[in-house]
Amino acid sequence: MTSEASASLIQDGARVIFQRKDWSKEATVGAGKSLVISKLKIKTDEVIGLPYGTLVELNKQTGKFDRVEAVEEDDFADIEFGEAGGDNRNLVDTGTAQGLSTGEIAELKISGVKGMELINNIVQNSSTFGDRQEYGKEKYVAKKKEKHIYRFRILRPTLRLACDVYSSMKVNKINHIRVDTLAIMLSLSNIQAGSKVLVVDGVQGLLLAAAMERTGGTGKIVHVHPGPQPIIPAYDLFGFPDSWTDTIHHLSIDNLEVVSSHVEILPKGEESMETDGASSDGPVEPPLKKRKLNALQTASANYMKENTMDALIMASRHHPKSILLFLLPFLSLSKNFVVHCAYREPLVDTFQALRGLGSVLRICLNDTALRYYQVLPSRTHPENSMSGSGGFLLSGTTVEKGAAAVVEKEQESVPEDGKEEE
Amino acid sequence: MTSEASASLIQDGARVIFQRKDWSKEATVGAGKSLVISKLKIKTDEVIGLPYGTLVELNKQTGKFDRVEAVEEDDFADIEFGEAGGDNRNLVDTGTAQGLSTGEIAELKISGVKGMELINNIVQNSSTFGDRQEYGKEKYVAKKKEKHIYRFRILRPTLRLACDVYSSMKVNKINHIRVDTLAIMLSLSNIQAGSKVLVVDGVQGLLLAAAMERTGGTGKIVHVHPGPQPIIPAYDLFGFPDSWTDTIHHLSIDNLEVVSSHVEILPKGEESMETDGASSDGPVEPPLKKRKLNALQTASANYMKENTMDALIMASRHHPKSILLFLLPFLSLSKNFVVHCAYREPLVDTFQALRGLGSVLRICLNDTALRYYQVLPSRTHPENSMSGSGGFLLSGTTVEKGAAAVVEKEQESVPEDGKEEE
Amino acid sequence: MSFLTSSNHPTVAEGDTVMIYIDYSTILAAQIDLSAKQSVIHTKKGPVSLKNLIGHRYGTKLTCKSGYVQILQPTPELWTKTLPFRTQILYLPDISMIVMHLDLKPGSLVGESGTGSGSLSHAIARTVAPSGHLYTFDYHDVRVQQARKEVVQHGLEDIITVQLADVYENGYGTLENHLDAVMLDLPMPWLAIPHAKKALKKGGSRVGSFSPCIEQVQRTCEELKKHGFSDLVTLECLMRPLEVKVMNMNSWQPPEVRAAGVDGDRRPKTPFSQISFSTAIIPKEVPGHSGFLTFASLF
Amino acid sequence: MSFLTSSNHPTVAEGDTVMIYIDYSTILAAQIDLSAKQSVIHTKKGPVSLKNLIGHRYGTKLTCKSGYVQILQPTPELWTKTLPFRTQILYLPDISMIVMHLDLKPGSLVGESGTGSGSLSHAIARTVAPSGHLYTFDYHDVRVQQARKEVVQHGLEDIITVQLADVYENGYGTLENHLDAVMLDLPMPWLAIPHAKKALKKGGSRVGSFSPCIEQVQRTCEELKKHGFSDLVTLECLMRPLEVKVMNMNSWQPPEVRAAGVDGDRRPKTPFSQISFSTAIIPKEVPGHSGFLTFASLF
Repeated sequence: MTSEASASLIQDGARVIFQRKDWSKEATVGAGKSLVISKLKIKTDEVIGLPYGTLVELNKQTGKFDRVEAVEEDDFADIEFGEAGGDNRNLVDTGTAQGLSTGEIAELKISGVKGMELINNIVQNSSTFGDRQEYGKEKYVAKKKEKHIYRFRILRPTLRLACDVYSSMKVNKINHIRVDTLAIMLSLSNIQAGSKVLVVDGVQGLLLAAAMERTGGTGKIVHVHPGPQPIIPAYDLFGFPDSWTDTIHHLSIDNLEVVSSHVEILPKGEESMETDGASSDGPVEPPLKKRKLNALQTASANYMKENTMDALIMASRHHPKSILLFLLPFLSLSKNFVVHCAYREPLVDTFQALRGLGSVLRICLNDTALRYYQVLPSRTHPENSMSGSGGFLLSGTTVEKGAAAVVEKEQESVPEDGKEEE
Repeated sequence: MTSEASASLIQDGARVIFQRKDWSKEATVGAGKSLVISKLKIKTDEVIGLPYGTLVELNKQTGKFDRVEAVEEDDFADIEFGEAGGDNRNLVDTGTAQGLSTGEIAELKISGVKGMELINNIVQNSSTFGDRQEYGKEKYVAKKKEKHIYRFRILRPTLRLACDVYSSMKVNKINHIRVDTLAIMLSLSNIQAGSKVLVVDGVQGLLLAAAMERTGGTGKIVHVHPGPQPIIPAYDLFGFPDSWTDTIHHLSIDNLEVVSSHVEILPKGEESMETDGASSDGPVEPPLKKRKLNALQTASANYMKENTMDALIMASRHHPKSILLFLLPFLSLSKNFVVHCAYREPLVDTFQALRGLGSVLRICLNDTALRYYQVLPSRTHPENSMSGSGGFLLSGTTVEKGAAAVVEKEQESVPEDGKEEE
Repeated sequence: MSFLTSSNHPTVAEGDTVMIYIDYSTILAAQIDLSAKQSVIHTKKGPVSLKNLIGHRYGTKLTCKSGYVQILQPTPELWTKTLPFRTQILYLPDISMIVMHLDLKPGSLVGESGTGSGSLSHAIARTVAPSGHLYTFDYHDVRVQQARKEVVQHGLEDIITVQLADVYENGYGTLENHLDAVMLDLPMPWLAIPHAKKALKKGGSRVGSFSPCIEQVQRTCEELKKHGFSDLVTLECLMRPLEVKVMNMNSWQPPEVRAAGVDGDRRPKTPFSQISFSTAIIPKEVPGHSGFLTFASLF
Repeated sequence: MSFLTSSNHPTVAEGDTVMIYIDYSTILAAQIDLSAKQSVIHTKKGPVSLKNLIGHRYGTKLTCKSGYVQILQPTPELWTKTLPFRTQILYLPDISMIVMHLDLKPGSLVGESGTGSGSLSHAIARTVAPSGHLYTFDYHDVRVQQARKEVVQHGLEDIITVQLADVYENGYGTLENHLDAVMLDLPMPWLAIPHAKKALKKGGSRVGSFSPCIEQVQRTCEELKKHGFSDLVTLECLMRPLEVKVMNMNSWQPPEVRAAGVDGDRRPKTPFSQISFSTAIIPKEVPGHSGFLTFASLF
């Protein structure tokens, strides 16, 4: 976050987040760019020059944003909640308690009444609101708010906000990764400025964005993508500088095998010749193959062949076992990997495969739980619904396989070696 | 709970629960009976004639119980907790903060100092206690209490207390059934006075006890037990009247197949002859077999052959699928079954098998979570550790298989039938 | 038929409450009443004439215009899913824990306030019948009238007494040293605690309270201690439904596996094979909180 | 070696902090210091001479008297497992959420109070390095001295400044409109909020607070609102380890299966077969609560 004044104003071309409680949306700011909110297409260029953090409310009459002043979520000046334990003894929910008809509400909306005002109007006209128990009142207001308020705060993208964008509507696209699972992945993988990170990302580029945010363009990222082309809208929503983006090597999973030492890469254009080596009687040695690749894929593959990586993070719809086993040798020693999966069974499989390797330590399978609270005077309680699962995490640390390189002197004096094959 | 005065006093021969916070133990009261608490064997006859609910404390010097007055858990008169947010700024945990040595504490104990007194003593002598943050203080006191206090309340057995008895020390013996999973099983199975209940109990008789508690000796229970003999200490700890116990038919799972219509039961003593029917080309019809059984097992098997049941509850170490599929036809229509398993995979298997049957409705697999709270002035929070799992529950309702028995008149007039084979 | 009857393959009779299972998410309750004008229930599977069901076994199928529905015996759990909401109601996990933690069984004498929509009342009645009794109190006249009507329709009139009363002010009427357990589901449970104490037997009776907010729990616990209740415990119980599904995942095949590919000497066209597994999926959104349950004993 | 170095197959050098992995439940941290008298660590696998490790790659095995140990590079997560406790410390799930919710990244300027055992400080330093900075404050002199020593040992002296100060009274020293984020892990966080506000940049900076008790959270939220912080969120994050196991269960065989038994015409002696499956078991007891995390923005 720079402290320059100009940087705190929204620039033409900026990627921003329109944040509402429990619901956020990304957008590009600029001429010709727009944002769709409940079927209304709103031009985004009018927010250029506003400071980040500005609150706006969609005026459904004009189809434009109005600037509004900050109002605390629970400041419904005209709504008497009273203390927890309000009396509902006179309430009968007949389904007809709402004083304003749907038509009347629509009229209010069309006449340009602002969200909060509208809610207060509805509440004032509800014949039962005063009788409702606190709990019922909250739910009532929340329902009304959800329906009628289109108030947003315009923010710079962060990982936290990117998770918000995906968490409600598009969570299946990111395999149910949740803000807490992503946070833990970034801790366990020890990604930091300067890290060389191997990212297998089948989750819209969210992991790629996370690796980039935490390396700040100072590291190297090899991005293995599940399709022929990288599809990374979650990465794009950050609007990272081009110089940072240049630190990424993209490699399609379809070409992943070329990084194996048994495959020779041919620049595209030369003739591809598959040679199937005759299998001998001894331990099966995979045959040397040749694969043609375009220049970018060749560069990515060669980078992997020539470097060892500092961290591996992975989340995709592919079964993780074979990919992880194949990629582990590309990590340096004493480095960490973290694999996310929406289901536990594939990670149980993978766990069992790792246990036998001898080259992985601290193999852990974890589940996480995330619970939000409403904290309001006399009305504090956990939120009434919660995310069922943020997926499961399998993590571990690479170590040298095979015999010990160092022996305590007291025992035997063995020449220092430490140079077994990786 | 009867309201006669004598019934509120502990009788010779009574089954009681010695309840401590988070830790309870069952015992039989009477001459020659004893209870083992931290390697001390304490005679139980001295509590005869005390009212239920009496608080006693084990005097480790005399090896006997002393009656004590009720003291609220958090009434440590001499311990200054202060409000949450006490200051720990001067605290350094050096590991040597405890003022009394282990030897001194042992001395205090031997000199007969009572638990609370002892803790206050330790606390007064701890050089860091006053500096500890609220959180640390609580943990400190809890640790001390756990170690030094042997205070119990003597109670009548209830299902809730039976769960307490098993929950801490012997939870693996009851397959990790938790008070909430047992509670939900009893709701979903709709067991009530007069119910005929089929109980498959590989959990020390806990389900059997639950079925008995909720039928109150007015129903019938068929108890399928996993070994040759019923092992039901959790049932025994209730001390149900003999007349109630007579409503149980025990049947070993080893003999379960005899309730099949393809098996003929021979009273023991007659010669057993296994006849293997020649298998025909048509749909495989299992051969009629003969099995000899003792009188009790014969009675149990015949009861099942002659009756349909109102509810089925099951928890054992056996894979539930084959047993459940075999037993379902013994339930009446529109009745409920609930199966508990410590693992989810066997219930997933069973779920899939049920889905294809056509004779089971509302098949549900559920997981439960149970969380306890510390509620104290300014120190309210969820408990710092919780049970990981109470197991999984698979439930459903039996319905008629096959074509509809009733057709809406408006459609066609079909003779009322409703008598398909069960 | 009554909620309490237990007989082999019972059949639908005049006066019964029947549960009509439409589909996984829809179950309807209906009263078989030949004198009623409205004897047809309209469902998404088509109309169901209630008269038509009489004499048929519970658990039977009924063919309708579009598919079929199934007729189930009423249980407190099904009633909870179908009852006409008059207030926020209690659901299965909390109800089950209440019945368990109040040590209820046949013969128990229980007080409940408020009656609300009667969701808990039915579960209590099932457990304490036939020799026990539930005295349930509500301040609200319409709710009391409705609950009384349902108690009769469901054959529970010997088990449940519904009373119109303000327990904050007037407590549990004439009940004194009489109840084995009292359950409070009130906005201000602390106001009812002295009254509950009076109505409860001494020597091990139980009290329970359900509150959505932690501040209510704090005041309730304080008041319980003040009035000499002991062994306080506060808990939350949640149930999560799991969806059983068969999943398919692509499994990338490393070069050595593909080199030894199945189709002769040719490398398979796709580097993927399929792995299939059964799993139990936790839904995207699950219940996160209903309320806190507090229980205590009175000796 | 520094906690921050990233190089291929680095080797152990004089001055490094190394992590010695003994077994699943035991990891030790050790400082490679040739000048120190005490250069042998005693483990249950036998003694480990630290000098002996120099020049060997991290990730290597060391054969000891009884078995072997493994030498790992230090990370904030390993440090959290091995650090000398001076206070109740923060663990992985909460630390991860704090770093995420404070929007930390390379370059962030962060305030922390109190320093405590420095568990969180290391994770913050890793994330904000090399261009960011952590100003961490503690009231307690001994803790400050110890933290300063560790900061130097761990090569973090350019990233972390440890200051002795009472933030309740004196706030964040001379820092004004300077910080991108402030984290409060204090018994009375509400007292530090006005000071945090002063130290934070306006226009979207973040504040976080960790408290075990809900009453602390309530006061903190009130105070945050009073001082104009917005977008408050309070949450709990828990992590449960799962044990991967292969289970065997007896499967009872119904009569028709046994009649068609495999061993000729004879019925098998036992009515059971074995079913084996892999599963992930939740341990009997799991973390139930560490604390509540509250976050808010300052615009």
